[in-house]
Amino acid sequence: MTPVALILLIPAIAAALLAAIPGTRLAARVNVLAAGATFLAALALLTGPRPAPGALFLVDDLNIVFIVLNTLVGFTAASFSASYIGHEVAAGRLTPVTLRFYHAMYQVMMFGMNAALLTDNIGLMWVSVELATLSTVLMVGLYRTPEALEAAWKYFILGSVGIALALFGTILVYMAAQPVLGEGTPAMVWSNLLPHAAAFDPGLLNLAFIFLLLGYGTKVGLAPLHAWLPDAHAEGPTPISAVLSGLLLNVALYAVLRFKMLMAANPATLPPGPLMAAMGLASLLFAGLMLYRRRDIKRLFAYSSIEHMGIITFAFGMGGGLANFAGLLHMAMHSLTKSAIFFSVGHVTQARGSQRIADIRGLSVSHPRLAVALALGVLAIAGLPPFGVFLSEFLLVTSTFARAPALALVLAAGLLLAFGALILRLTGILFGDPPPETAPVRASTLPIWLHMGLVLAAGIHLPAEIVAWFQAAARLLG
Amino acid sequence: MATLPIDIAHLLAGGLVLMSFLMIYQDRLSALLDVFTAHAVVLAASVAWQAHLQGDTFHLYLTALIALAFKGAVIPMALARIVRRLGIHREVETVVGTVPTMLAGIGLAALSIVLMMRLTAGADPLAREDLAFALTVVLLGLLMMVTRRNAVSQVVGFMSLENGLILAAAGARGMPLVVEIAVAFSILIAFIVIGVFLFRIRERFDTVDLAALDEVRGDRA
Amino acid sequence: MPPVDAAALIAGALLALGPAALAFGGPARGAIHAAATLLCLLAAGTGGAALLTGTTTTLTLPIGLPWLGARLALDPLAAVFVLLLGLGGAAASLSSIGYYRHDPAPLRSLPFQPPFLGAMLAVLLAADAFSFLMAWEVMSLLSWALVMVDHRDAATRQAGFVYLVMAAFGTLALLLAFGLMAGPAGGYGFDAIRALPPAPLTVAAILGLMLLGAGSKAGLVPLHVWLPLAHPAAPSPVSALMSGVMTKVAVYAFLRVAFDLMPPAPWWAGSAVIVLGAGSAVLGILLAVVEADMKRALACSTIENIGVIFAATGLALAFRSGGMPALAALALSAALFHALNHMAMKSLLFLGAGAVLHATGTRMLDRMGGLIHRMPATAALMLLGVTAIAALPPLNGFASEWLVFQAVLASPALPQSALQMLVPAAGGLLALAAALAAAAFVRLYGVAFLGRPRTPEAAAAPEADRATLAAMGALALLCLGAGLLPGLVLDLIAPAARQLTGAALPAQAHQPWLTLIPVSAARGTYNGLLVGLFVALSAGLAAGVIHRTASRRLRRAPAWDCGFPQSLPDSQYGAGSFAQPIRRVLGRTLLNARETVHMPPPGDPSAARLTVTAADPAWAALYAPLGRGVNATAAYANRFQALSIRRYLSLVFGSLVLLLLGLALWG
Amino acid sequence: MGLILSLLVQGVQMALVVALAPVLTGVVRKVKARLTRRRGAPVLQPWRDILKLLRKEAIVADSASWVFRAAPYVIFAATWVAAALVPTFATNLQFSWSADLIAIVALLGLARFALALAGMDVGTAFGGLGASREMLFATVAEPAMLLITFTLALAAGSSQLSTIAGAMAGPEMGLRVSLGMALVALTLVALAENGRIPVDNPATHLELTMVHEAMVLEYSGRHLAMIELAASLKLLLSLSLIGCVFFPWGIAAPGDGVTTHLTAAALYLAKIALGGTALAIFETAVAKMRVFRVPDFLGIALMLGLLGTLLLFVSRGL
Repeated sequence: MTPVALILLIPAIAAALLAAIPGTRLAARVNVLAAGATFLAALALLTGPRPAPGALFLVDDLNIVFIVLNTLVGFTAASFSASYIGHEVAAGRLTPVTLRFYHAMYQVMMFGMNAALLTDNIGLMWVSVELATLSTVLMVGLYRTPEALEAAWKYFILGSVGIALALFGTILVYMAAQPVLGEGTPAMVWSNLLPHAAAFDPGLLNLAFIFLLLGYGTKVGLAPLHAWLPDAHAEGPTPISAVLSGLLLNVALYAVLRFKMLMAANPATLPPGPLMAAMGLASLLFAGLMLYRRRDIKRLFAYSSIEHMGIITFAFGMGGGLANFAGLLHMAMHSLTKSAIFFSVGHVTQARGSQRIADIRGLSVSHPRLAVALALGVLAIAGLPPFGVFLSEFLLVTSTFARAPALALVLAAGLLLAFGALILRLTGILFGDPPPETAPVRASTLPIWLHMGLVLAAGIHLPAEIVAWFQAAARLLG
Repeated sequence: MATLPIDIAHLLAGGLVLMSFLMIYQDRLSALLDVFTAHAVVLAASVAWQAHLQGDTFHLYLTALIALAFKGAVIPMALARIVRRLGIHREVETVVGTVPTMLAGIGLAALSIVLMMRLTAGADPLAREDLAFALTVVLLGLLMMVTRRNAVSQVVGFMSLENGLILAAAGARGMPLVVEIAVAFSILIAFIVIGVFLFRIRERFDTVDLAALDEVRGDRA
Repeated sequence: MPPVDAAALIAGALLALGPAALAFGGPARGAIHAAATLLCLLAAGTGGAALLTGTTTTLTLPIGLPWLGARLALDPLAAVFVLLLGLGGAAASLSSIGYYRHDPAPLRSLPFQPPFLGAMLAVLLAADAFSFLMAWEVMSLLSWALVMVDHRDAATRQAGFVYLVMAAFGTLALLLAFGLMAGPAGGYGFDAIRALPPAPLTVAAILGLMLLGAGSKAGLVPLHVWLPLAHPAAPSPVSALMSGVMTKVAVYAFLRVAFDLMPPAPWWAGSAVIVLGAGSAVLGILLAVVEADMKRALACSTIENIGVIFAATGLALAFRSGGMPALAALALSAALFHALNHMAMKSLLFLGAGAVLHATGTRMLDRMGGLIHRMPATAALMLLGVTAIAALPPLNGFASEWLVFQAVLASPALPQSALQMLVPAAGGLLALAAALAAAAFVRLYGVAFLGRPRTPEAAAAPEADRATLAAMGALALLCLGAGLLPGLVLDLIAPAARQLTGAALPAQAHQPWLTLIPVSAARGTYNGLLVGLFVALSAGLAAGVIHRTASRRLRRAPAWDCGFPQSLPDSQYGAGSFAQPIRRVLGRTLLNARETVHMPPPGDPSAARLTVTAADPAWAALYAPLGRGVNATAAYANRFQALSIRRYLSLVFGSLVLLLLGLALWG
Repeated sequence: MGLILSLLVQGVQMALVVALAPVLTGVVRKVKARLTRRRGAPVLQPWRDILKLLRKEAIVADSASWVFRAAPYVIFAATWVAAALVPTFATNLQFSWSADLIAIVALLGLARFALALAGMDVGTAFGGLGASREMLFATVAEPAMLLITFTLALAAGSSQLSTIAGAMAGPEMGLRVSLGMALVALTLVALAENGRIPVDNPATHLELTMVHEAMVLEYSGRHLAMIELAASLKLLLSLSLIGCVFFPWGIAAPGDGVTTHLTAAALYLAKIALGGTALAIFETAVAKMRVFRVPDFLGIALMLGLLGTLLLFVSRGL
C-alpha cells in the first residue's frame, strides 16, 4: 500500500473506529497511535519514491513540507490531548460521549487536511478544506458553554461564506482552463493546469484569484477576514487551538499558494504578490495592536497567530528565493512553536483554573518548569534567537530591506509592536508573586520539549538536506 | 436559429437575478421565503436547461433535482416553521432602508456586468453572460446577508448566494463535481438551519451579548 | 592553536556553563563562577596574545546561516575588546563567588551569567551578519534574564520590559543596517560586505542605523532611558558586566561597521556622532549628579563615558573622511583607551556598590554614610575608583580624557570650517562633563563613605567578602597601572588603530621616562608616571619633614562646627542637598528640575515639606508620547474584537467589493 | 653643564614658589590694608602664621577618617607640582614636558577633589555646604579654564606651556581679540579658583557666604598650615600663569646664561608684585556677590573662552 493511501486511510479508519470506541483511555491511545502511524507514513513518503502526479494525488517538494509538518504536529497534539483531555474529564468539563465525538472528529479533521494537501484536484481540495473546517467547527463548540457556541457559530458562518467565495473562485479557474484543456476533470487537475496556465484567460484568473484569496484567506485568518480566529482559539479545547494555529491555517495558506503559483505562471495576469504582501502587512500591524489589550491568554496567542500568518503571507507575497525560503521556514517554525505554546498554555490554564492572564502571574515561582517551557515558546515566537523564527525573520527583514526599504520599515515596526505586547504579557505571566491557590501539573510536557528542541535545533543548525528541500520548494513558488 | 436556446438560458439566469432583487425588496419574512422558493425553482429550471444544452449530462439534471427538492421545498418549509415558532413572520429587519439597498444591489449588478465584459472578452458568450448573472446573484446574496439583521433572512441570503454558485457551476461546461458541490452545500445549509433551531434563543446573528463576553473574556477594556 | 579557535572554545565553554549550572544546581555556584573566572582570564590572555602578534585568524563553524556557516575571526580590533571582556568578566565572576554566597534562588542568575559572557565573546568573534546578530540578541536575552532576578519588585519588571523592547528595537535597526550592507544578493559575510563598498549616502544611512542599533545598547542619548533602569536592577556583578563590558561590545559593533566594513563616511556623519557623544556625556553625568540611588548614579555616569567614547569615535570618523589617518588613529586610540579604562573603573565601582548594598541593604545614598570606618578596604578601593572616573591625574581616567583633548586640539587640521568650530565646542562640553563628574563622585563618595552613618544599618555595615575585595583590588591595580603607564596600553592597542585607520600612534614604549607623546613633543606631552611620582614624593616629603621637624601630636575631639555641633546625622549634607546648587543652575533647564515647598498653614504644627522633581527629558519628549500613541491606537483597534457577526460579514463583503472595483478599474 | 643648570633652575623654581607664595599673600593683604587706611600686618605675617600652625598640635574630629588627615598633604603636593610646572622666569624646565596646561588644570582639580572630600569627611553641615558650592563653581570654572587652554593651544599649536609662552613672545602672534578674551576669562577664572572677592572672601567666617573656609573649618595645626600654604601657592600659580602666557617678556630660555636668568627672575618678581597689587585694588573696589550669582559670573568666563576659541578660526585668515 502506498504511503499516500496510508496517509489518507489511517485517519479515515481511525475516525470510524474512534466513533465506535466508548472507553476514554483507549480512544485517546488509539488516537495517538493513528496520528503516529500517519506521521510515519508521511516520513515514508518523504524518504521513499514519490508517485507520479495523477488525476487525484500530487506529491511535490511544496506539499511534502506541509504534509510532514501537518502529520508531525497532528501526532504531538494528539499525544498532548491524551494527557490533557484526561484532566478535563476529571474536572468534569467533558463527558465520555462528547469525548468520543471529539476523538472521531480529530481524525476526520486530520483526514480533511491531509487530503487537501495531497490532492491534485482543485475541486477536491475545496471539498477537503470544507471538511476540515466543519470538523473543527464542531470541536470548537465542544464545551457547550454559551461562549463556546458563540465562537463556533461565528466560525461556522464566516467559514461558510469563505467556502462559498473559494468555490466561486475555483469555478472561475475551471472556466478559465476549460477552453484550453477541454471539458471535465482534466481542467481541474492542478498538474495539468500549471503548465498550460499561460494560455488561460488572464481576466478570469484575476477575478478567480480575488475570490480564492478572500475565500481561503478567511481560513488563513488574514485581517480583515480574521474575526472567527481569536474566539475559536480561545473557546475550543486547547489541543484544538494548537491544531488550528499549527495546521489548519497552513492548509488554507497552502491552497492560496497553489493558486498564486498558477497566477504567476500566466504573465498576462496582475501580479498576486503585492496584494498578498499588503494583506500580510495589514494583518501583522492589526494583530500587533490587538495584542496589547488582551486579557485572555489563549486569545492573546490566537492574535499572535494572525500576526505570524501575516508575516508568512507577506514573505510569499514578496517572493524570490530568500523571501520564499524565509516564508516556508517561518511557517514551519510558527507551527511548531505556536502549538508548543498552546500545549504549555493548556497546562497553565489547568493549573490555575483560569484563562485570564491576571490570574497566571508569578508562574516562575509556582511552576518553574512550565514557566521555562512557556517562556521559551514566547521568546521564540517573538523572534528571539537562538530559535528558528529568528533565522526566518532575519532573512525576511534583511532581504526585504534591500529590495523594498519602505515595506521593510513597516515590517520592522509591526514586529516591534507585537514584540512589545508579547513581552509585556510574558513579564506579567512569569514574574511577580503567584496567587495562593495553584494546582500542580501532572500532564507530561514532553511534546513541548520536543517542539522547542526542533525549533532550537533549526535556529542553531539547519541540516543541509532540509535547506536543499526548502530551497526546492521555494523555487517552486517562484 | 441557434441563438434561441442561449436566449432562453439568459432568460432563466436573468430571472434568477430578478428574483434576487425581489428578495432584497421583500421586507416580510414570509414573503421573503416565498420569493426564495421561486428563486430555487428558477435555479432548478436554468440548471436543467443547461443540462439540456450541454447534452446528456446526467449529473446536471440531478443537481437541478436536488435544488428543486431541497431548496425549493424542504428548507423553505423548515424556515417557515421557525418563523412561525418565533413569531417573527411580519418583522422588518433591514439595517439600511430598502431603497438604498436596492441601489447598492443595482451597483453590484453593474459592477459584475462590467467585470465580465471587460475581463472575459475571450471566453465563449454563453458561459460569460451566465457568469455575469451568477456573480450578480452571489453579490446580491452577500448584500442581503449584511443588510438583514434577522437570522432567517440571512440564511436565505446565504442560500441565494449559493444558488448563484450552482448557476455558475452549471454554466461552466462539463464542470465535474457539480452534484458533490450541491450536496455539500445542502449539508452546509442543513447545518445552518439546525444551528438556527439550536440557538432559537437568539433569533438573530446579531445579538452577541457583549456584556456576557466581557465577564468571561474581559477583552474589551 | 590559533587564537580564534581558543577564543571560540572559551566562548563555547562559557555558554556550556549554563546547562552545567542547571545540572548541578545551586551548590555548585562557587565552582561555576570560579570556572567562569578562569575562562575569562584565558580569554584575556588570548586577546592579549592576538594583539601582541597583531595577526588575524579566522574560523568557520558548520552552524548558523545554512549556506554560509558561522564565520568567526579574531583581528586586532576584536582582540582589544576580547581583552577588555576577559578582564571585566574575570573580575565580575570572581566577585560573584562571594556575592551570591547567600543567594536564596541561585538558579535565577547562575545559569545565565557565564553564558552571558560567552554570548558577548561570540559577538566579538562573529564575522558574518547572522552570527553577529544572533550572538548580539542572545546577549540581550541573557542579560534580560539577569535583570529580572529580583522579579518581585515591580520596578524591576518595568525595567526588564523597557530593556528588552529597547534591545529588540536596536536589533531591528542592526538588521536593517546589515540588510543594506548585504544587498539583495544576501552577501552576509563580513568579507563579502567589505568587497562591495556602498555609495556615500548609503554609508551614511548605514551609520545612522548603526547609531540606533549600537547606540541603543551602549546608552547613547536619547536611546539611554533603559540603562539607568536596567543596569542597577541586576545583581551588582551583572551591573558591572552590563556597564563595564556590554556597553563596550556595542561600541565595538559601531567601530566594526563604521571603520572596518564601511569606506570613509561623509564628514557630516562624523560631526553628528561627535554632537551625540558630547550631548550624552553632559546629560548622562548631570543625571548622575541628581540621582539619589547609588547604582543608578553609576549607571548614569556610564552614559557619560559612552558619550566621551562616541565623541572620540566621531572625531576619528571626521579625521578619516578628511584623509588624515594619523589623527584618526589618535582619536580612535583615545576612544579604545577610554573604553578599556571605563571597563576597569566602572566595574570596580559597581562591585563596590554591590558590597555596600549587601552591607547596608539599601541603594539609597541618604541611608548610608561613614562606611569608611566600617568597610575600610572597600572604601579605599572605591576612593581610587572615584578618583579615576573623575578624570583626575595620575589615574587612567585622566590619561584617556587627556588623549581625547589632544585629538580635539588637532581639529584645525580638518578641512571643513564647520567641524573646526564644532569640535572645540564639543571639547568644551566634554570638559563640562568631566567637571560635573568630579562633582558627582565627590557627592557619591562623600555621602556614602564619609561623614557619620545616617542609619543603624550603615553604622553596623560589615566589610565586603574576600572574593569581591580581590576583584576590586585587581581592577584598582588596572586603573593605577593604566594611569601611570598609559604608553604601554596605547602600544598594546596600536594594531587595532592601524587596522581601522591605516596609521597608529608613534610607539610609546621608547619615549624617555615613558612619556605620552601622541603626535610630537612640541604638540603636547603627559607623563603619568612622573606626575604621580612628583605628587607622591612632594606629599611624602612635606609630611615627613613636618612630622620630623615640627609637630606630630594629634588630639581627637568632637567636631567644632563653628561652635554649634549638630548631633543629628541628618544635619550632614545629603545626596539631595549636595546636588542642590548644580540642580538649580543646570538642572532647571536640562532636567526640568523643580522645587516646591509645602508650608503648613499658620498654627499647624506639622513640618514643612520640600519636594524636588527632576526628570530625564527624553522620557517626556520621546517615550511617553510613543507609549500613549500605541495605547490609544490599540484601544481603537480593540473595538474590532467584539463586533457582531453581521458586521464581520460586512468587512468581508466590503473587502470583496473593494477588490472587485479595483479589478474593474485596473484589470 | 646644561643639564645641571636646568636641574638647578628646576630646583630653584620649586623652592622659589613655596618661599614666595605666602609673601605674595602678605603683599596682597598689606596693599588692601593700606587702601583701607589701615597699617596692616607685615608682609611676612602669612609665613609666621604657617610656621606657628606647624608647631601646634593638630586637633581632629572624632568622626574624621584617614581621608581627613591625608587630604592636606595631597592638596599641598598637587598644587605645588602644578605651580612648579608653570614657567616663572625660565621656560623649558627640566620636567616641564611631564605635564601640559591641561594636566596642570587637572592637578588643581585633584587638589579641589581632595579638599571637597575632606570637607565632607567630618560630617558637619558646613563641610558639605562648602564642598557642594566648591564643586558647583568648579563645574563652570573648569570648562572655562579648558576652553581658555584650547584658545591658547590652538593659537600656539601646542598645549605645552613653555611652547605657548615662546609662541606668545614670538613676533608672529601679534595682538588678537581672542587672546584678549582669553585674558579676561582667565582672570575671572583665577579669581574664582582662588576664592577671592567677589566669588568668595578668604577672610570671612560668616556661615552663609563662606565656601573655602567652610571646607577647612575643622582643620587645625599642621593640616591647616598645609592648606593655607597650598592656597597661597595657587594664587601665585595663577598670577605667574597669566604672567608667563600674556606678558611673556624676558623669560629666560634654556641655554641662556646665568645673568639672563637673574634678570628674568627680577622681572618675574616685578610681574608678581604688580599682579598682587592689581588684585588688591580690585578686591577693595568690588563687593562679594551671592553664591547663586557666581555661576553667571563664571558663565561669562565660559562664554568668553568659547568665543575666543571660535574667533580664533575667524581671525586665522586675517
